[in-house]
Amino acid sequence: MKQTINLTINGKSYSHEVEPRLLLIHYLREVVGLTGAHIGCETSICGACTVEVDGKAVKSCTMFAVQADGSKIVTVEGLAANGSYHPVQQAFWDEHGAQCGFCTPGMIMTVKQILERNPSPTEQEIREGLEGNICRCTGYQHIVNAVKAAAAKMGA
Amino acid sequence: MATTTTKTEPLIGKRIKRREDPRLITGTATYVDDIQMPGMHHAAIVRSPHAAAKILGINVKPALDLPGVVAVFTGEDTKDVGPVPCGASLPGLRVPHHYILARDRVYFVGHPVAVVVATDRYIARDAADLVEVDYEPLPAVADPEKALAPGAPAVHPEWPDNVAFTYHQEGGDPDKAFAEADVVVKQRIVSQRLIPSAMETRGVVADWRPGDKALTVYDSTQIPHLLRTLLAGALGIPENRVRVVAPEVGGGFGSKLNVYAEDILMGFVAMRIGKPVKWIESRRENFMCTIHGRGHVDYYEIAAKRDGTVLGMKLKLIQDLGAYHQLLTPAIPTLSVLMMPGLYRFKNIKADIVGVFTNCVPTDAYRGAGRPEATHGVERMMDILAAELNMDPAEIRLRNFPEPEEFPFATATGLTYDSGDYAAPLKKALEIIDYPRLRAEQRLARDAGRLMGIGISTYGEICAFGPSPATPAGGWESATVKIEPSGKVTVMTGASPHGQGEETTFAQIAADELGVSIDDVLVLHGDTSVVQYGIGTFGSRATAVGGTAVYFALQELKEKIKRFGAMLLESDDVSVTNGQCICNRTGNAKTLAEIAGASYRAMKLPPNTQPGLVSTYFWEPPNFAFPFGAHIVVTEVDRETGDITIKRYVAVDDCGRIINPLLVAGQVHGGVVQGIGQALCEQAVYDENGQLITGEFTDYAAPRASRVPWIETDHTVTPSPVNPLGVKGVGEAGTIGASPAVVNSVVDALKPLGVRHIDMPMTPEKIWRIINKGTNA
Amino acid sequence: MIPQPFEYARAKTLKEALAMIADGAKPLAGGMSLTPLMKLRLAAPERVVDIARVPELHYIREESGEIHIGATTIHYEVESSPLLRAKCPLLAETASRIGDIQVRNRGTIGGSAAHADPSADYPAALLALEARICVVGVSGEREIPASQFFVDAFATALEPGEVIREIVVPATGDDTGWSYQKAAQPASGFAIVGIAVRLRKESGRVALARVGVTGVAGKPYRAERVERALEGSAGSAADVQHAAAEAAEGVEASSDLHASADYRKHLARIYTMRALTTALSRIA
Amino acid sequence: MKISGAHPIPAAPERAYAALQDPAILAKSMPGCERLEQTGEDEYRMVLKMAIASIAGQFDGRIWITDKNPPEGFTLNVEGKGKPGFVKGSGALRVLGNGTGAEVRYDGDVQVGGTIAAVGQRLIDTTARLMIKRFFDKLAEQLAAGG
Repeated sequence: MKQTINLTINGKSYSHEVEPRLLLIHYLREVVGLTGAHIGCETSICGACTVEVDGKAVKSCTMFAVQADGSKIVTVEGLAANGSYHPVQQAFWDEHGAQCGFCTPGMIMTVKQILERNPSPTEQEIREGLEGNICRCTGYQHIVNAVKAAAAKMGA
Repeated sequence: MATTTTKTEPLIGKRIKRREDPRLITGTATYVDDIQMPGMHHAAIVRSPHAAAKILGINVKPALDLPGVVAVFTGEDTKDVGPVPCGASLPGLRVPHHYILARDRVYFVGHPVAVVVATDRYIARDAADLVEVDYEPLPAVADPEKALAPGAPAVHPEWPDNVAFTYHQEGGDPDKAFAEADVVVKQRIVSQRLIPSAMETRGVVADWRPGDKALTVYDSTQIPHLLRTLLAGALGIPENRVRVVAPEVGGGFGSKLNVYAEDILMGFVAMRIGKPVKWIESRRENFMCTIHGRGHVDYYEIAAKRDGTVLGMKLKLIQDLGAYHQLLTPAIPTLSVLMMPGLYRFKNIKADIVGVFTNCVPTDAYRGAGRPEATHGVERMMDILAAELNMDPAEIRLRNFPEPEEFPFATATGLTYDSGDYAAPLKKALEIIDYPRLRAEQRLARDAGRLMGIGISTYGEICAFGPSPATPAGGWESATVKIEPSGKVTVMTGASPHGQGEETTFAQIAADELGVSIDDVLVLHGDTSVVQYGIGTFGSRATAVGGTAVYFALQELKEKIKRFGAMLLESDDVSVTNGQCICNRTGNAKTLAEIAGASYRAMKLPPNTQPGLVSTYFWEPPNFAFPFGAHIVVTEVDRETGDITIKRYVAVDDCGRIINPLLVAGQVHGGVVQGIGQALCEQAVYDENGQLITGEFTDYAAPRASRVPWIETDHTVTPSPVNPLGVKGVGEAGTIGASPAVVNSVVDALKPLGVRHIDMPMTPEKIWRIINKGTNA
Repeated sequence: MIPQPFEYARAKTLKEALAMIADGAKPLAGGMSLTPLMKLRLAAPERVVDIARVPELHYIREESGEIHIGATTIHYEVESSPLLRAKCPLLAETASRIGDIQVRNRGTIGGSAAHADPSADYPAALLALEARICVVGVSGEREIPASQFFVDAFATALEPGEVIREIVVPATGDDTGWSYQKAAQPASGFAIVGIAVRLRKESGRVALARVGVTGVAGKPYRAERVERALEGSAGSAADVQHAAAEAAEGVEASSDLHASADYRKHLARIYTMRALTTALSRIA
Repeated sequence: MKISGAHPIPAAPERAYAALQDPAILAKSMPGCERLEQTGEDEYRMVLKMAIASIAGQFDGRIWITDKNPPEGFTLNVEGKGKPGFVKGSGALRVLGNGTGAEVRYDGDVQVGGTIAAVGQRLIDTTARLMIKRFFDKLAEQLAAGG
């Protein structure tokens, strides 16, 4: 039986009737049309589906849309403001943090959370912070550089 | 009209930020699963839970009865479609008929048995559970050596010995070399099965237009044009009515250099239901049904003189092929044989490959494709020889490299190495890591009871695939460069990138050749109805072959620009520079936009010149290119737990001339980490009944950020003479160099315990057992 | 990976939640255990009650020398709680080692305990802390000591209709040393071995030693032999080594792709030694 | 996967041997057994609802007994399938006297396929042993109660 959910995504209000079993990632991608977050592993390991729900980075493939009813969601599409990229996005570009780009939106959302909680992380803290995100292309080094660059910029 | 411009700085060699990134960092790129179409249906595939079984019956009715389900197809429906193609040919190769859906028998876990088509992804998934398949399980064999043993279950009953092919290659006089050797060392070396696991799984959207009798297929592929040709053949549609689009592709590593049953199946389904259909591979399917890499059991012998000079090498290579041949499956181990001498003067070689069928998913090209296995073998053997002779591993390598003046260097396997100074990266790496100090530190560590190791690998690789006679489907690459009427530059490449950044590197090449701003260049790829026929991105070929095609297309285009420029400037001495055509005598110039405008308006044409500024070039490489390098790894082993920590990783690569150092570094990092993954933690494990027990990322350990070291990169530059850009290739180098460097380091750490070899992956438990028993458990 | 259909309701109050649970609904909080199983179709509850926003289940507070943690408190809140970091750092440290940032942002302490995964991190700490699990059903409340709560793999002392309300742990002082040490499975991050230690010294002797072990066997357990061996000793390196040797004695260890039973038992000893050593070094 | 172990049974070996082949007792002992019906000599059909915490799955299977050697032992063969996958196995059971009662030693080989094989790696061993333990505990309970 479908249920109505009301939520705010990237500052806009949405209301939809959804099946309880509809995963948040499918809701965002297929109902709302925000395809930035991706499905990478389906087992809550890879983090490609990471979005922010009420200020917390979560894996949207392991959450039902109905659980997000009433929440504020931010996806990678909602980060750029006033025509300029979020510092984390900009750093991923500057430091070549993306190759195939599939993990990138989830990475960016996780990095945003890492830096919100620890504005100047060490390399080790960055690497541990990325435990829930797999990148198969970059070997992580340029991602680590991007996090450092974003931290420097946001702290400045 | 004369215009003045400031000289543009050359872009080749610069750290240019990627052109493709704005869409990736904003989440607005379009991957296959992002495609929505009116009326689009969804497919789910019913797969075998058995590694070997007879299909006694299939009842599709319960699935068909589910509201929202529009069709269910089985092997009976698709028997005249296909087969899944094998593009490799070897003498006497046994090629099983590879139906796109199983008919009366399944051969591996995940084998597609039926496809359910529904209006909704969720309904399709529900319906897949409702298809009832009656199996009679049969004995299965998942290990290639067990498959060769007498009495093993036959994967294909028609070939009870499970041998798909044997292949023999010899160079020089190996028997004489071994007879004359002072020392012979032997070792069995396993390169385990790996799962490529691109972060984007495969996916297909197929759209059939009955009115046009035309099929459009959006496919996460590395080879859109080859896929189009083979899809057209498999589906019986004229090739010119098939369009393949590779949209944004989320990584491939070779796993998307293929034509899969599902590619053909979705075309079939779209034609049958007359509606677009989407299939997105689940991660489990990706692990079970997309090709795996490696799968070698190698028996090496090398012969040498007491001073460490190598004389000969023998290799018996057992390749686990899996149940079928995918596009290149049987060809991959032949690349291992070509690469087996590594960077050394092995003048006498003998290799025998046995390709073995097992009840597993097929193996095929995975980052390095045959060369990592070979390099791992030779680099391990060089260390084993060094240990046997009590020589330093760096010294034994330096002793056996050909000298720079010996290039082009002919190998005993029939290759001609293009250019090289193999000692240079090793010496540089030794210097960076301060080798003598490091060895001293190691002595102190050992005295203190610590297990510290230093591992070296000096790798070479065959890349820039390749001369067409040596590749199954042509080894050239194509490029079209157009200057639009407004002066903007469009490059269309037949190479189809999936993360490598060719939109940037090819734009750098074009911008430099024409002297225009990189912002005026757009690189297009991946759509067979937009781009001229091409081969694709794999085998570290995109820049060396595809980039060279762009370069030559630009040369032709520049000639044409000059003809128009000469006409407009009324001069017979003009050159193209800084986005202009300039009269070398007067300094008068016309901008590219002015020339392009004139060429398209065509009020007046130079003699024997067509209107417009377009040039297409298909470049056939005369040889492969052969990058090389040296990696040095420092590890420490926790004696109590067997945990391995990589303390330092130095990679000095020589990939010829570098177009974009930022992107080259990215390729090296990524490649190294996949090599570290193989060395330390990645393995596709089938149990003895052929069940894949590493079925998800919860058990298949892809390296995480916290497990990989900082990688210190540096380069030597030995331009390739094979192409005018002087580039060699770097996509696979890291992977090839890494695994032997890491294993050599850990073996070195355990050397005081008498350890001489460890097979991958070097899991903590394996190391702990070795420490406690001094043997390779 | 798509779950089977189910009915969903969000409980606003504990009472509402209990009524639904009594009626057969499966409680769902963060969903880090249940949702993956549902996606694999290894679990298919017909009805799910979302208890994540029940206010009576969400708090961390100190009461008479003990800290009460509401069942739906997420791992991140435990990890970062100033109260827990000051007065029950073992639990905060354990929470910080669970999964990854995103998992810790959703997963709850009650959910983890109720799921009783034999490789979960929390049970080790709950055992070492001698925590009490307060469970509630329509017929009332009861308290279960952690040592009796984890019955077997994925099996707890929860009766049908019951749900965890809160977990109570002791507030510890400067005289207490603690440590959670873990060998993580390289793919999933679950504990191959996880050792939680809580120690107190009095006049130079180990007065109290509590050691919780997860990952090693089919259920988490207290390594009582280690505790007995250490208590009363000076806590010297030799004492620690001697005691840690008992960490997996008499235990039937699990075996899987990532670690054989032998290796698990060996790691239990090594990690117990390391956890004890760290805990002793942390006693002020 | 190899499974072996031993469990005490509070009954004489002959009694234990008989109980291990008594459908009524087996049905009560098998964790989650919904139905057990005899389909032939030493052959049974069983419907088993496995429920371990949140994990639930129904298996439909066949059990048959071979190599009977009363009262010392027999071979138990099992084959079952359900949505989570399939299970196939056979094991030798030996009933030994241990003074006051009997001890059953088992030594078998189990094949698992489907989802449980692909993702259940870390759980199979633990779960199998848990199920066996529950089985023998229930069996012992019934024999102790004179069942």
